[in-house]
Amino acid sequence: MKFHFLILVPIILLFCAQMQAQTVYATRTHRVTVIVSTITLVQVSSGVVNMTISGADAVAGQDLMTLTNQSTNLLWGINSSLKKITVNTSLAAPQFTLKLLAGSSTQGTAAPQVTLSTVPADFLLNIGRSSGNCILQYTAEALASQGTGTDPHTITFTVQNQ
Amino acid sequence: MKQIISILARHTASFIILSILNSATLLSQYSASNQVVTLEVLELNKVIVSKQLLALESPLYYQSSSEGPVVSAQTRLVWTSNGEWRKISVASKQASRSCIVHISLQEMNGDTNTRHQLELTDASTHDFIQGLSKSAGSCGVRFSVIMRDPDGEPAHFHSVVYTVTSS
Amino acid sequence: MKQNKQTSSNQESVMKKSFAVLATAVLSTMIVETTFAQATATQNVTLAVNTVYKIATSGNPGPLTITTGTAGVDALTSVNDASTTYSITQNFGNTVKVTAHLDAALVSGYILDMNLASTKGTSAGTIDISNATSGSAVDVVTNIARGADAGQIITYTFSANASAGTLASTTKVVTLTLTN
Amino acid sequence: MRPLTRTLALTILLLSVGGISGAYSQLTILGGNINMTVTTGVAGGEPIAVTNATISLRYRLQNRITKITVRTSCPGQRFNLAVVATSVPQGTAAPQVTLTNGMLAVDLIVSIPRRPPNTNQTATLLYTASSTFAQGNSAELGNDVHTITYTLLDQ
Repeated sequence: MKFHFLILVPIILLFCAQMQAQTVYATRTHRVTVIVSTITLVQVSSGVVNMTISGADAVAGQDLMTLTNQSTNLLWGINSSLKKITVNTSLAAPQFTLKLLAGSSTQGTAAPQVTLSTVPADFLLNIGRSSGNCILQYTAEALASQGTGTDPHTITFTVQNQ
Repeated sequence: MKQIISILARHTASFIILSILNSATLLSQYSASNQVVTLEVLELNKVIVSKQLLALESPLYYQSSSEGPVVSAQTRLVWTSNGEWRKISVASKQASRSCIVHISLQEMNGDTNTRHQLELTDASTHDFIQGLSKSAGSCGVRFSVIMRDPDGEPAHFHSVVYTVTSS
Repeated sequence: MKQNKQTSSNQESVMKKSFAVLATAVLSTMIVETTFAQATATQNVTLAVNTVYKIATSGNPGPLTITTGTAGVDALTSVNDASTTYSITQNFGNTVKVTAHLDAALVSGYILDMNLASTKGTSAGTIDISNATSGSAVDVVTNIARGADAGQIITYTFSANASAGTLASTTKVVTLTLTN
Repeated sequence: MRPLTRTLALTILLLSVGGISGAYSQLTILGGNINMTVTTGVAGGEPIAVTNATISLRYRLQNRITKITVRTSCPGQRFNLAVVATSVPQGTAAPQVTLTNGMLAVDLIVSIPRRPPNTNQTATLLYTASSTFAQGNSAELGNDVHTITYTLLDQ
């Protein structure tokens, strides 16, 4: 009996100590899976750009007349790697020349100035896994000897694998 | 029907207004550049004689003892002046006492007041043609020499100077 | 037996349909993936070139001062200046011309002529502009073709008659107009 | 069985039964496992975070003031997950907790008062999953699988 007492007392004391310490009443777990889809976004700050070459854009004695427009931006959000943005126009036979350059790009590498055609050309490179924007720097060129006219372009920016 | 006519009228009016605006735009298109040109005409007076050298020579010079015209010669005086109230004066720089040089005007061409004849006996300047005003003209000038002293110097030069000055 | 065969055929049909649905689903997934991976944006850019007329001159000519003449001749010795040029650009057509006029006509007895060289059009030669004012500008170059003509020489010639008298330094504004 | 052995076994059994029965009844996650998918974003901005409020936490009041903590295990975590307790009937919700792999337990609900009542209390768990474009996507990097542990304990 004395021996039993000697065994039980420490156990009860241990139990009491446990009761005095921070008691854990219950622990439960569950699983939450976070999935991030492949997101590829590109958009322009405005869908319309109007450029009109007039007398103010001409220099007397110079056949080439030039006009620039930097009023719009291209924005993108891409969470996959190694992407680039290409650009092309829908106008198969433009009367005048329209060039485009990515200005002040927050991410990636701007390609050299592109003369727009129906064939997609690199516009912005190395823009994987980033969010950013750049200025769309359009440069219109017309020769006075070409006369007057209007070129309606639909410019398409496409995110592609690099 | 009334509605159709109304719509047609409205559209026609718009078309006409647009056409007028377009035409006006086309007509009004031009570009201009200015240059400033500075013009000036300074006063200029030109006078020349047709013959620079006149020889007045007479064989009677050594024979006659009395005064009288010996020989004469003629030249033509031509001038241009865009000034107002100018005159042509004449003077001989080397007048000789042994003879008297007479100058007389011939065939005056131009509206002037003139002295038709004068004597060059000394180096003084004489008004010859007066009232030149914004014109070009000419006249004949006849020189006559009257010998005063047959024993004087046998030959000498007269340097006759014509000057345009203010009246 | 016939029923069995029909049942088998039905099962086959169901199988085919299922396969088709599955295939469509897989393809749709691929298209969605492609759509996600390749985004596009479009922008309409309209480039219009309006009618352009542009003329410029290189500066002002030097003073045209008559200082001499010939005795007996009313017409004084004229002076000229060919130190300035004009340049034009136009995209209108081949009927464009340059006209010239003064801000005020010259007094009788003084004559200001000008001559504009041209490679794109037809120079009218040496033209008297002494009496050309804004209402009576004179053509100095005609039939200018579309395009640009740069650095063409302007020659001014100033003449006067002695009978007109002297002329104190006077400025005249010559306006060259490129128009159709 | 000898008396000593019998006493020891009885004591251990009593302690064990008390602990297990307490754990199973005092805290329960209602709603099971969930998937959260970030599908879209803003060009020039970031992907749009998604939220899930389908999971609830049911707990009982104890004889002492208690709290509920949360921690997660997500080896190779790439994206962002946060949780906050809403509609808490007893106790005070802590600010939103960002769940990161290897984190220590962080308070989720604190100051849960003593009983009574001895009834179930249910709070809603609001999960927010987010990522940046720079963090990539699951197709290239794999999903984040979080094993999230909630513990009810003395405060």
